[in-house]
Amino acid sequence: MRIGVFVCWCGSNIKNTVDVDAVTARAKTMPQVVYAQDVQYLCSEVGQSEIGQAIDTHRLDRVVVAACSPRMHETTFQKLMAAKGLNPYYVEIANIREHCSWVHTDKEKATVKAIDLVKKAVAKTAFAIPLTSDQLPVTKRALVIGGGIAGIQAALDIADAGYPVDLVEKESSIGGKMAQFDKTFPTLDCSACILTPKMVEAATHENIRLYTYAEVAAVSGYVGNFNVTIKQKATSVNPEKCNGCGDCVTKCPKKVPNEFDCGSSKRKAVYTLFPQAVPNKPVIDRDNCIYFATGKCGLCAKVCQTGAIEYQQQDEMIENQYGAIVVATGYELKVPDHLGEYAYGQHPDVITSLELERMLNASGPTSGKVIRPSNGKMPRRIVFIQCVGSRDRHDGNPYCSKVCCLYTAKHTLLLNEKFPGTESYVFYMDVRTAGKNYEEFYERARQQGAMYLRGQVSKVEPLGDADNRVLVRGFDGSLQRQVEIAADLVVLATSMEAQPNAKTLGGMLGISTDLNGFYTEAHAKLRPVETQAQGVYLAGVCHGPKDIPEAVSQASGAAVKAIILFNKGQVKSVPTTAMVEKDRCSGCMQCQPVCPYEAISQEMVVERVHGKERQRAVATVNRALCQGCGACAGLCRSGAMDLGGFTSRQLMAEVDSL
Amino acid sequence: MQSIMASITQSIQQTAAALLAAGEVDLVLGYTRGERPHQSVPFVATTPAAAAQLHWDPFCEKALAPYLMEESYQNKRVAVVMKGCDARALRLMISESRVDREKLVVLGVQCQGMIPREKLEAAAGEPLHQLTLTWQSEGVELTGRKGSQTLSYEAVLSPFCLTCQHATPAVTEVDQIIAGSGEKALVKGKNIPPKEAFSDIETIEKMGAEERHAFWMQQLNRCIRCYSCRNACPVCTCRSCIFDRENPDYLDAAKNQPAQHQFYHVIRAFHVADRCVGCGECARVCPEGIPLHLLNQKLIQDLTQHYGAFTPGVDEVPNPLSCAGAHEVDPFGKEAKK
Amino acid sequence: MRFPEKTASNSQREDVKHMTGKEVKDCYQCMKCSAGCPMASHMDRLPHEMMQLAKLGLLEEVYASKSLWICASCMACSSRCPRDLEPASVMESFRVTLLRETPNREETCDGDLTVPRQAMIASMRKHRR
Amino acid sequence: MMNEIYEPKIVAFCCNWCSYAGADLAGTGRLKYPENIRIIRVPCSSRVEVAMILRAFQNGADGVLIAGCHPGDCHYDTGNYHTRKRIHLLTSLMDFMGLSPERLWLRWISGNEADKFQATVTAFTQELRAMGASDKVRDLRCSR
Repeated sequence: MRIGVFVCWCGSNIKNTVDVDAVTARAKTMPQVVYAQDVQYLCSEVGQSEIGQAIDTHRLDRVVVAACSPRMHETTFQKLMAAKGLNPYYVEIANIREHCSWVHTDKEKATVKAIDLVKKAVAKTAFAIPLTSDQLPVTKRALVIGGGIAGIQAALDIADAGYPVDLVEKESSIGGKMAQFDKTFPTLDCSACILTPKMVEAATHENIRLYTYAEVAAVSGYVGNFNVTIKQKATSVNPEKCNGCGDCVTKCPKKVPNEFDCGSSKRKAVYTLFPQAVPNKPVIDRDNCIYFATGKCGLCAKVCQTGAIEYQQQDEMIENQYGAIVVATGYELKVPDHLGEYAYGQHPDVITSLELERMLNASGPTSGKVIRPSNGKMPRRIVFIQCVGSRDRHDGNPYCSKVCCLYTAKHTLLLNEKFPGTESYVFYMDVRTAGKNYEEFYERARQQGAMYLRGQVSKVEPLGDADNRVLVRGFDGSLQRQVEIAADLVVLATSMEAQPNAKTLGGMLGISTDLNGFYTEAHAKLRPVETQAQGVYLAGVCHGPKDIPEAVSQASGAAVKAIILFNKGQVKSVPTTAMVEKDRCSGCMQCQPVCPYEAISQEMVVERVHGKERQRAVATVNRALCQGCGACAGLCRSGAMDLGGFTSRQLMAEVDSL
Repeated sequence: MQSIMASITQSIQQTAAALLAAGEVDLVLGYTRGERPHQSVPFVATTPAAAAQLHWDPFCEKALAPYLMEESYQNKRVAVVMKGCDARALRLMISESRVDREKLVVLGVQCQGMIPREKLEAAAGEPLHQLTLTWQSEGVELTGRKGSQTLSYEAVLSPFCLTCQHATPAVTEVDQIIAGSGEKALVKGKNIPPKEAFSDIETIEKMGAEERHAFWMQQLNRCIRCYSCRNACPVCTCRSCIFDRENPDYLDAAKNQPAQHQFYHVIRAFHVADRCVGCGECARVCPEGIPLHLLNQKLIQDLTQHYGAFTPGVDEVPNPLSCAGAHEVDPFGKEAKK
Repeated sequence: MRFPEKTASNSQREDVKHMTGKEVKDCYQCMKCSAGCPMASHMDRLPHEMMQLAKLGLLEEVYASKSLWICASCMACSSRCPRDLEPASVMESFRVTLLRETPNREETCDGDLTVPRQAMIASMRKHRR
Repeated sequence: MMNEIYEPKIVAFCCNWCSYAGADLAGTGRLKYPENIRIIRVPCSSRVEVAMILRAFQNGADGVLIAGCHPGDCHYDTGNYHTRKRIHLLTSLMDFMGLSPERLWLRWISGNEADKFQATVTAFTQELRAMGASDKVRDLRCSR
C-alpha cells in the first residue's frame, strides 16, 4: 500500500496556526506513507493537479488530505480520485481547519493535534475498502406538501416542466396565508388579484392533482422512490356532484367562529374557506355539524339539488409513489396572549396585524372598514407595536419574523390613504427593509405620516375614559423620555412560528428542525433549498420567515431541484451502506428491528459443510434502501454487520492511532 | 413413595425409549449420572436401551441448548430434555434462526430447581461422596457419617432458581411436558425477588467507586480467559465470536492484562444484556469463581427499571436493545443543558 | 409625557414644508444632525429631537425650546443630512414663525455669550458659512 | 513541575449530520476550545460500538465524548435513541464496575449549536483535568 499525504495551508487559514512543514515532515514517517507534501490551496486547480501528479509519480493508491472539513470538499477530492482511476473512498480527509487551526491559538499544541489528526486519517485509510454506488430509478412524480403560494409556485413550475405533481393541502382550499391578505408590499397589489389566477392555474393544470382537506400521514422510501400515504379527510361533499351553488351553506343553521377571519366573523358548519376558494366546493366541519353531533338536522342534504352531500364518507388513505418532495408547509402566527403587557385578549381594541389585514380586506368581516372591535367606530389614533414575540428571548421567539416591518408600513399607508385623518404611531426597535424597493416603501410610509417611535412598548392598559380607549406606554429613544399615547386601536405585529406539527412531519421526511422549529437546510449558504434528506426540498416559510417574493423564489428553486432529479432519471445510491459478512453472520436478525429503513431482511444461503449442502439463514442488506447510519453495525455482536466507509476495522484503527 | 426426581427420571426414560423405538428421533439429548457423586452430565441416547441411562435430579445444571448448534446435531432429528431456562434459551435460538424447531422434539421438564454442589457441600458440612440424598417434601434429607439432617430447599438451591419465574417450560414451547408425580415443587412459590437473591448487587452498588473498582479488579484479575463462560452460555450463540477475531483484534493474546479482562467482560455482558435467561451457567462454570452473573443481573435490573420488564425467551422479540424510541428516558438531555 | 389629544394638524406641518420646502415627516432619526452640531452642548433639545417633535406634531414643545435660539445656523447639519431635510432651515423656519408673532423676543439675545444671537445668525447667513 | 496542568486526552465520536457539523461551525465561527479533543467522524452516533469506547479508554483516552443529534432530530430517524439506550446501559455498567462513568459523556449537539459544542468540549476538558489521568480502564501496556 502506498499512501500519500497532502497538507493544505488554506492560505493563512491553516498555516498561521499549524506548522504545516512539521506536519508534512511527520507524515512522511507514518506507516505506509510513501509521500507527503504541503500545498497552498489543495482545493484549487493547482492543488488538485499536484495531487494528481503525485499519484502518478509515486504510484499512490491511497490519499490523505489534511485540509478543511470533509463536509466541505470531500466530493472534490473523491472526484479527483475517480479521475485518477482510484476508488473515491480511498481518500481520507483530516480536518485540520475547522477542528484545529480555527479553534486553537497555541501553534505548538495545534500542530501536535494536526499531526494526530493526520495519523488518524492515515490509520483509517489503510483499512479503506473500495465502495461503489448503484444507479437507482426515479419515480417522475413530485409531491408538494402545502398549498400556499410557495407550494402552488413549486407545483406549477414542476408541472410546467412536464412532470406530474400532487399538491396536498390541509385546508379545504389552496391559497394559504396569502389568501387572507388584503394588499402586498411594496407594490400594494391586491393579494387576491395576484394569487387567484395562480390558484386557478394550479387547479386546472393537466399535470397537477390537488388533494385538499388532506394531510401526509406517512412517508417511507428514499430519494427517487418515496412511498407516501396521504390521508384524505372526509369532506362529506361529493366533489363530482357538487356544483358549488352554496345553497347548503346558506341553509346551514350552525354558526361557528370563522378561523379565516381570525374569529372576527362567523361561518357555517358547512362552508367554503373563502369566496375565491379553489376548489370551490364546500366541506362539512364534522366537529361542529349538528348532524354529526346528534344525527338530526340534515338540512344541507335536503336542500342540495345534486345530492352531493354524503354524510357516510370516510377518511381515505391514499398511497402514492414520488421521486421528490417539496415541503411548503408555511407557518402559523403566534397568538400574542402570552405577553400580558400588551393586553391582547384582555382589551377588544388590541388586535393582531392579521386581524387588521382581514378588516382592510374588502371581502373580510368588515367589508374593508377599519373599526374598533369594542364599539364598531372608526379609530382615529392607531398604535402599532413591532416585534411582538419576535426577537424576544424572554417570552417569545428569538428570531426576527422579517415581514412585520414592511407589512406595518403597508398598514400605515393603507390607513392613511383610505382614512385620512387617522394617526399611525409605530413603536419599533429596528426597521429592517432589506429587499428590493423596500426602503423606498418605508420612506413612503413615513412621508405619508406614519410616526415611528424608537422604543418598545412596555404596557398597554385600559385608559378608563368614556371611549374605552387604551393607553400605550412606551419610550421614544429620540426624545429620550417615556411617552404615553391614548389609542383607539392597538395593532400587534405578531411573530411567525413554525407549524406545530413541523417536527412530526420532519420526522417522517427525515429532515430536522432548528431550535425554532423551522426546517434546516442542507447548507446555510450554498444549499438553502435542499435538506439533509436527498430528494426533499424546502419552499417558503417552513424554512424560516420570508416574504412572498422570497417564498416564491425558493419555491421555484425547489421545483428546479426536483426537475433536475427527474431529468436525470436516476439517482446514485448511498455508497456507504451496511454490509454483511455472511461467513460471520448467525442470522440472529437482532439488527432487523434497528433499521429505520427496513433495509435488512433474512435470506438463506447454501453452503457446503463436510461435503454436504446445508441451508443457513443470514441477514442481508438492501443497498437501495440502506442510508448508511450504521445503527445495525453498532449492535451486531459477532461483527458480521459492518458499514462501508466506516468499518469497524477503520474506526478501531482510528481509535488505536490516538 | 417414589420421589419426584425418580418419577421424572422414569418418565424421561420411557418417553425417550418410545421416541427412539418408534424412529421418531435419531437421538435423545438429556442427562445421565456423572462420575463424581451427585453430578449429572449431558448424555446422548441413540437406542431405546441407552435411554435407560437417562437421569434427572437437581444437578442437571448444564444447559443443553448450545449442543443443538453443533455440527453432529445437524440434519438429525433430536429430542432434547429442557429445563425452563434452557427452553427460554432455545426459544431465543429459534427466533434467532440458530436451530430449526421442526427437527426437534422438546421434552420440557417440570424443573424443581438446581442445587449447586458446592453450596450443598458447604451446607452439609461433609464431602458430597459421603452423603446420601433423599428428596423430601420439606427439604432434602442428607444422610452422612455425621448423621442425618434435613435442609430446606431455600437453603441449598441456586439463587437463579430461587428467582426463576419460568421453571417449567411453557406448554406452547414444548412437545411434551415431563411432570413428575409426588411433591411438585422444591421451593414453594418461587418468587424471591432478584434483589434478594442477588443481594451482592446492592452491596456493590453501595460501595464507593474506588471500592467497587477494587472489588472488580480483584475478581477480574483472576480471569484466565478460558472462555468457559462464553461456551457454557446458552445465549452466546454467535456463529463466530468477535473475541476470536484477529482483524480487528478485539482482544490480544496477553492474558494478564486487567484492561483486557474488563473489555472482555463488559462486552460479554453487553452481548447477553437483553437476552440473558438467568441460568447462571457463566458463573457456575467459571474455574476462578468470578461472579460474572452479577454483571448480567445488573444489566437486567437496569433494563427493567428504565425500559420496562422484558423476559428474554418468553416475551416476543424485538429485544430491548434492538428497539429504541422517543418515549424512552433521556438521561443525557438535562445534563447537557447546563 | 402623554401625547396631547390633538397634535399639530397636517396643515401646521404643511407650513413648515411651505417655508422650507422640506418634509420633516421623512426624517428617520439617524441623529447625524445632533452628532455634528457644534452648539449641541448648549442646547436643551438637540436638533434631532427638534426634528422628531416637529415630525410628531408636538410643535408647542418646539416653540418652547431654547435650542432654536442657540442654533448658530452653521449649516453643518444641513450639509450632512442623509434625507436632505436641512435641519438648520427647519430650525430657521420655526424661528421665523416665532419672530413673526413676537418680533422682540428675549431669546434673541443671550447673557452667556457676548455676541447677540441674531447678529451671529445674520453674519453666518451673510457669509454663507 | 508540581503545578503543571494535566492535559487529558479526549476521543470524540461525532455524528456527521449534527455534532460534526456543529464542530465545523465552531471552527467557522472561530470559537476557541482546548486542543485536547480528537474527533472521529461517524455517520450516526449509533454506529459507535461499545467496543470502540472501551478501546479508546484502553488506549489511554481520559475521556470519551459521544455527540449526536438531539432526540427527534436524528438524520436517520431513530439512531440516537439507540445510542441513548446503549450508552445509558454502558455508563450504568461502568459505574457498577467502578470504571469512572463520568469520563464517558453523551451529549446532544445540533448542527447549529457551535457554542454548545465549544462549551461541552471546554467543560469536559476542565472536568477531566481535575480528575487527572484515567487509570481504571487503561491498558497499562499502552504508552500515552
